[in-house]
Amino acid sequence: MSTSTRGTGNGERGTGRETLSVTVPRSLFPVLPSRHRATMTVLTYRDALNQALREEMVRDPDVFLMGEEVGVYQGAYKVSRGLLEEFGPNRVVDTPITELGFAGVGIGAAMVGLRPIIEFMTWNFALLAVDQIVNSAAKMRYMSGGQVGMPIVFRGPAGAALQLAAQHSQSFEAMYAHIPGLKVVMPATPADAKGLLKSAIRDDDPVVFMEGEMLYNVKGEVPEGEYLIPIGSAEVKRAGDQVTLVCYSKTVAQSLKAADLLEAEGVAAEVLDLRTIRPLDLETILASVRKTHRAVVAEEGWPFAGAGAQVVDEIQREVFDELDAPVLRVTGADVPMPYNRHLEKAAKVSPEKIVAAAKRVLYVA
Amino acid sequence: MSTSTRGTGNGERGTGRETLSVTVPRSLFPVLPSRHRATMTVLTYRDALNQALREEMVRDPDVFLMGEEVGVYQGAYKVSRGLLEEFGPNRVVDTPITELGFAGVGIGAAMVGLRPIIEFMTWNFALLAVDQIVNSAAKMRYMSGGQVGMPIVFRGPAGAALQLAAQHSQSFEAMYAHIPGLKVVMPATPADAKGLLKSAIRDDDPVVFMEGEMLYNVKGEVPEGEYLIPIGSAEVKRAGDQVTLVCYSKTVAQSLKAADLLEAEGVAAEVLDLRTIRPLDLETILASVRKTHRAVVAEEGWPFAGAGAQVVDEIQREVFDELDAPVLRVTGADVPMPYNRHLEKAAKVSPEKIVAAAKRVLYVA
Amino acid sequence: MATTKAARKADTKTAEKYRGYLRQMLLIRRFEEKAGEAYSLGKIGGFCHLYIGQEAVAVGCLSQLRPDDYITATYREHGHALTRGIPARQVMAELFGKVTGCSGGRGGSMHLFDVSRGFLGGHGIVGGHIPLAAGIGFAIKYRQQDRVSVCFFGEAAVNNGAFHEALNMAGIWKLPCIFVCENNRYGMGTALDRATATWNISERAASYDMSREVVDGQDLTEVMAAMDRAVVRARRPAAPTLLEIRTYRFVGHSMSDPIHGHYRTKEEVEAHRRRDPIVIWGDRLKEEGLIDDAALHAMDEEVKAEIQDAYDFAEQSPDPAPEALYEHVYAGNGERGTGNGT
Amino acid sequence: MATTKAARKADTKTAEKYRGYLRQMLLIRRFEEKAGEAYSLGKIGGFCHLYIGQEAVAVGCLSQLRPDDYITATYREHGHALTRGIPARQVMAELFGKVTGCSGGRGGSMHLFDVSRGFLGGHGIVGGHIPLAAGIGFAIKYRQQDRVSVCFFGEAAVNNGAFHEALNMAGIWKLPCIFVCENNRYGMGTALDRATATWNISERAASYDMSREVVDGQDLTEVMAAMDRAVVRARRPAAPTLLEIRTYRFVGHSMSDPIHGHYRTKEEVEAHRRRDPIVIWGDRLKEEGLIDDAALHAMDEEVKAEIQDAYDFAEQSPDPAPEALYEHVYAGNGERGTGNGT
Ligand SMILES: Cc1ncc(C[n+]2csc(CCOP(=O)(O)OP(=O)(O)O)c2C)c(N)n1
Ligand SMILES: Cc1ncc(C[n+]2csc(CCOP(=O)(O)OP(=O)(O)O)c2C)c(N)n1
Ligand SMILES: [Mg+2]
Ligand SMILES: [Mg+2]
Repeated sequence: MSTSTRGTGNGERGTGRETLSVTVPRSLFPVLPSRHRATMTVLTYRDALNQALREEMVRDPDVFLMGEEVGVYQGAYKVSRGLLEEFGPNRVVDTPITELGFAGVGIGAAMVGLRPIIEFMTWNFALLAVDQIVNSAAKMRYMSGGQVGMPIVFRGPAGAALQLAAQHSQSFEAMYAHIPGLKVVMPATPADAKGLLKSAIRDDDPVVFMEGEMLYNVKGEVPEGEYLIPIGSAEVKRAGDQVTLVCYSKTVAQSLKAADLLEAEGVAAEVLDLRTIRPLDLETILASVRKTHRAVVAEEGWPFAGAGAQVVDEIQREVFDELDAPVLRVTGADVPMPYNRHLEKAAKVSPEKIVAAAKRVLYVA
Repeated sequence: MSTSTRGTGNGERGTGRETLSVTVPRSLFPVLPSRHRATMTVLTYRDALNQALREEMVRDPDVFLMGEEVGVYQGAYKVSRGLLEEFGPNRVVDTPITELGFAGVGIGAAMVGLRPIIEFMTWNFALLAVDQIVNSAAKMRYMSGGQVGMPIVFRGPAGAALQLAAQHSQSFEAMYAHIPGLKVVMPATPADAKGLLKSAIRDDDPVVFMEGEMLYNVKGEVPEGEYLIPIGSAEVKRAGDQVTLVCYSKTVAQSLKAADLLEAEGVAAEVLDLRTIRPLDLETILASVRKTHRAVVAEEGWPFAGAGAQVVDEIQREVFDELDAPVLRVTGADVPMPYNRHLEKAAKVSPEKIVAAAKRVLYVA
Repeated sequence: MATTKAARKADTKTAEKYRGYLRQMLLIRRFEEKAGEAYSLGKIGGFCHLYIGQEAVAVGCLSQLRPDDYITATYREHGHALTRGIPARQVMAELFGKVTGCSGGRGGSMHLFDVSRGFLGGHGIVGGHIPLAAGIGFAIKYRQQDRVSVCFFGEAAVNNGAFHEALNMAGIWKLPCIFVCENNRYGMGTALDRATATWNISERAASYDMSREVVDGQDLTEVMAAMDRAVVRARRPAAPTLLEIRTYRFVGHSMSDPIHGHYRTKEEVEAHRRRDPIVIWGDRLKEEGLIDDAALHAMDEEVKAEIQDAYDFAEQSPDPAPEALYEHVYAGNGERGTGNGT
Repeated sequence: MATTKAARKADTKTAEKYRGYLRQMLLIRRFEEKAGEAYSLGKIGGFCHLYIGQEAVAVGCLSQLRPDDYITATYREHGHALTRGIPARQVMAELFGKVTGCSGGRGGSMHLFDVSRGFLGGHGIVGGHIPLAAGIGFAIKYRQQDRVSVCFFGEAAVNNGAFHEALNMAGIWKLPCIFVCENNRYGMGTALDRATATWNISERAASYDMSREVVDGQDLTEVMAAMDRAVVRARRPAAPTLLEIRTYRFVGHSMSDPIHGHYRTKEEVEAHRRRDPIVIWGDRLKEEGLIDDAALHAMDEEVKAEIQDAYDFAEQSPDPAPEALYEHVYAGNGERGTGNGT
């Protein structure tokens, strides 16, 4: 199949680390999914994930899915729909509400070579499992002197949906991306969701895979069959040369909208979707900023030491002399999420806020 | 007592938030502890903390200390030495090894107005309690519409000591500072340890108080009796006008050493101790950088989205045109901590690494 | 004779009380029905977990408490909040996210708070509030009070480490806590026996040196009696109790979950609906001549009117001002109450 | 007669085995003594938790396993590692942080690993490895193998949520796990009864529908017998067991903790030292004529020589190369083994 040569590299066993150093030629990354020559189907983000899970479970009998309500209930967000019926209860395992415990069970299974996919109903609840993810999964290979691999994926929806209030609306990618030993992936489109989840499952390192709760119903073209996107590769989702809008997950659509709005005002914005937070695709980021000389980073989470702060740090360090303005950030408000719908809206990133930041770095506002 | 008027403000009940906006006159912050006019005693950092605990427990019967080995054992690092004998087992409470549980017990007690001090034997183990700290403590006031306050301190040693390997050598301040609703304090000297712990205990918000495991034996002059340092105030520990070394906790001594080395090469470095990570004392940081036009941020933790990334973000945004070079960071190596002593040393921040970074921003290397 | 008169007066008082419990259960039922309706109309957002079928648990347990006791609960806490006396207006307004809500519109359905009534949330992390309840119990003991800390949670929470750690500490320290496990047989779509190694949850109390009881949660009388015993144990000198109260939720887990389907059959739900706690208690009152159909009908009408009023109030109440976004993140920044009650 | 000869041969084999256990216990004892010495000399850094007094637990339990079974343990795992067959040289070198150590010098005392022997750490977070052991049991079941996952932990870990969550899952799913609680009565300075609501830890197994036993951990015979029963239960069809093995640590919690002081008296320690597992087993062998003083002495000398050799080896081994710092953070970056055994 024509896409089968695309974006392997990192997805194959034993080559995980290479994404940190290997330079992937830009030409391997189509700017728009529609340029793929594989057969395309329009799928929701949810179904693209479901397809990735199914394909990988067919491909490798060591892959199994475990978490709350993934089986009988068909997934709290229906991402695992049909999998219990297809693969049976040994490979689609419903758990008690014990995030710490079943994260640890997955890690233990990975220690002896299975390839678990641990679903957190949402990443908010994974706070209970942070010890296992950070102290066990991220450390195992290193502290065993390279003897014990950790081919595990932790996945589930991240960020705010609608009016779920303070405990259910959080974005924790910065927390996990802070940790050496982990990779952090956050796809924004159905095609990326499929291609990246497949790579994550084949990766030999622990991957924190954060889905957008509000993205599950988003539709897009998805290549059928084997389709792998290397972990650690950003993608320019829209080309432009006056300002770079760095974004990921939910802020990608918002940035694309912002680019439309900016275009209407005569500004050509480049929309750069990080797709992977750790390892960062610095080369792609810097190439864009070298062209535009201005950047805005948009992320859903809180400002203090968010993933965007790292992006800013890297940009100002690496291309200081190329910058015509400080890099600005658009983030979620620095408050616990309020329930009230108007307050919630005010707390969230919006295309308008991105436009405003872009104008500031362009000194047109 | 002459120091009793110094640095109140935030320490008093009900005024916590003010540190986020109130501007504290610089003159309130003596550059060197020896300039205090209060009676001084030379104490270790450990004993300064012990004194703060004792004084606050005498002052307010609602204050109690809870954690593993704080009582009978006199504290794993002896910070609570003598307190069980003085205050009895109701106020110095040994717990089972249940970080999630006793953090929650403290939060529950704070919900009804007690002022718990929860000791984590080290912050590595607090990963088990992240859910309670983030989902309960940091959210309670907000999600109850301001009804339920959260006057609690979580404290314990942070960062690496010597050869404790991957699971016992971690710095998590970035993780907590990311969370609105929390304050994060990291004193570097005995005097700061006392003055900040007292303020933290009197604060009406949850304070993450991180001590340096390697600092406990450090000695310094400490004002006797009432001595409060407002949360949210940085301090220039050494004045200089050619480069600002932003640091906190263990990197303060390293930065002072680096400043000595730089001085020998004719460079006047300003050493700026953040003391509080959240809220950041931005004004003091910017004032320094406006003077020096160059900055290096040194932190013990990992680079990706560390607290230093936020400092860089703020500096480049607020004083972009004042900067003569990109802001550089010196951090712990981006690896789990190895056990071997040489590897460990290579992984850690050192004065030499800070000097090297300073020279780069000065374009002298 | 004076004695007879006093006895009759006591009876009247008891009758009044008993009818009051019926009214409380009805209030919950009608409130929840209305909330479901409002949710479908988009007036309530987020998650909304109804309490229909479990009313006797909240009403029976809270009937045994004093005003100065403390309560913590899950996201399925509308019933507990109403029973504790938070006006339906304030609860409904909170569900609508309005500034007049009991949490000022910030918390919503899952985070109802009223410090003045010792109602300390409304928590969304399964098991997460159990240590908080132990901590409240710790504070009671610390202050040498004779209050009680009551914690409501679902049966799925007993598998969580937070439950284990909290009950162990309550057991060692003999805290004045009552842990009320509302065993409605399902945690979302997971049946008890698929998630819990032991079928008899109350037996886990043995691990914590704690008294325990299994209670029929559809029968208000049973709930009140068991809770009475637990409260006696919890007031000084304190000892904790684990109550496993067996009940059933007549509706879906939350508004997005159908009543039956993947994880339970229509037949099962209908069989359980036949043991409606309101009907059981209403019939008892009728049998004992404490109420008749007309009075019952009148009570229902009154309750419905109260709920309609709450609905109107919620709808007409204003949203929080935009500046409210940054209030209450930290202290000294727009408190509305006195902060923590003591 | 052929039968007698076979019987005698079997006896000789058994005798050999029994003497082997004695040697293993002695090896641990001498290793730990040497490690303590090396620590005082600054050759070993970090934390170092000795196993002196508990030797019969590791030796008795591991004697019942097959080479393809899996083991996880705490930071107090030198004894388990040695008994499982990791050469003393490699264990000592790891304590010295040398590249020849069983974890390449990266793990140190708390993180001993040897995938080739199914020895999967050496974990530093109290309770943290119990879910891992359940996961290894899960993998065994997933692959329909008849292996066993054995997990060693201290009695203080049973209060932790990780223990509860893991045992509950092992109970529901009937995993081939043996949870060995080494109850040495103290978690650092905290006596069992100050941290655990129930004195009898094994009873907690009831919460998880799990078999349980209380075992005298100073008596190797008892440990072997109980472990044998547990292994039988764990091999197919699988059922988990919680073994509470009562023992005592004759030394401080770690090198910085005095043998007695704040939390236990000299008298208490001395009383327990009188039940030295090595002496008890040695005496039994002597009684049964399987060893005499001279042979015992010779064995001890041989063991000491082995330990001295390990020490010398460790000392002479090189440190990891500086580049090693960045190796093994991720896969494909300097693996030394095959990765996970299957
Ligand atoms: C730690 C955590 N994991 C998952 C969830 C999602 N969740 C919300 S309610 C629920 C089921 C809880 O069941 P139970 O405790 O029996 O209470 P019930 O809903 O039946 O009242 C789940 C899984 C959560 N809120 N918290
Ligand atoms: C979660 C966690 N909290 C605290 C510690 C510090 N700590 C290390 S060992 C220990 C005592 C453990 O006692 P026990 O489980 O009985 O094992 P033992 O040391 O007696 O073998 C403590 C508190 C830790 N390692 N992990
Ligand atoms: Mg339930
Ligand atoms: Mg112990």
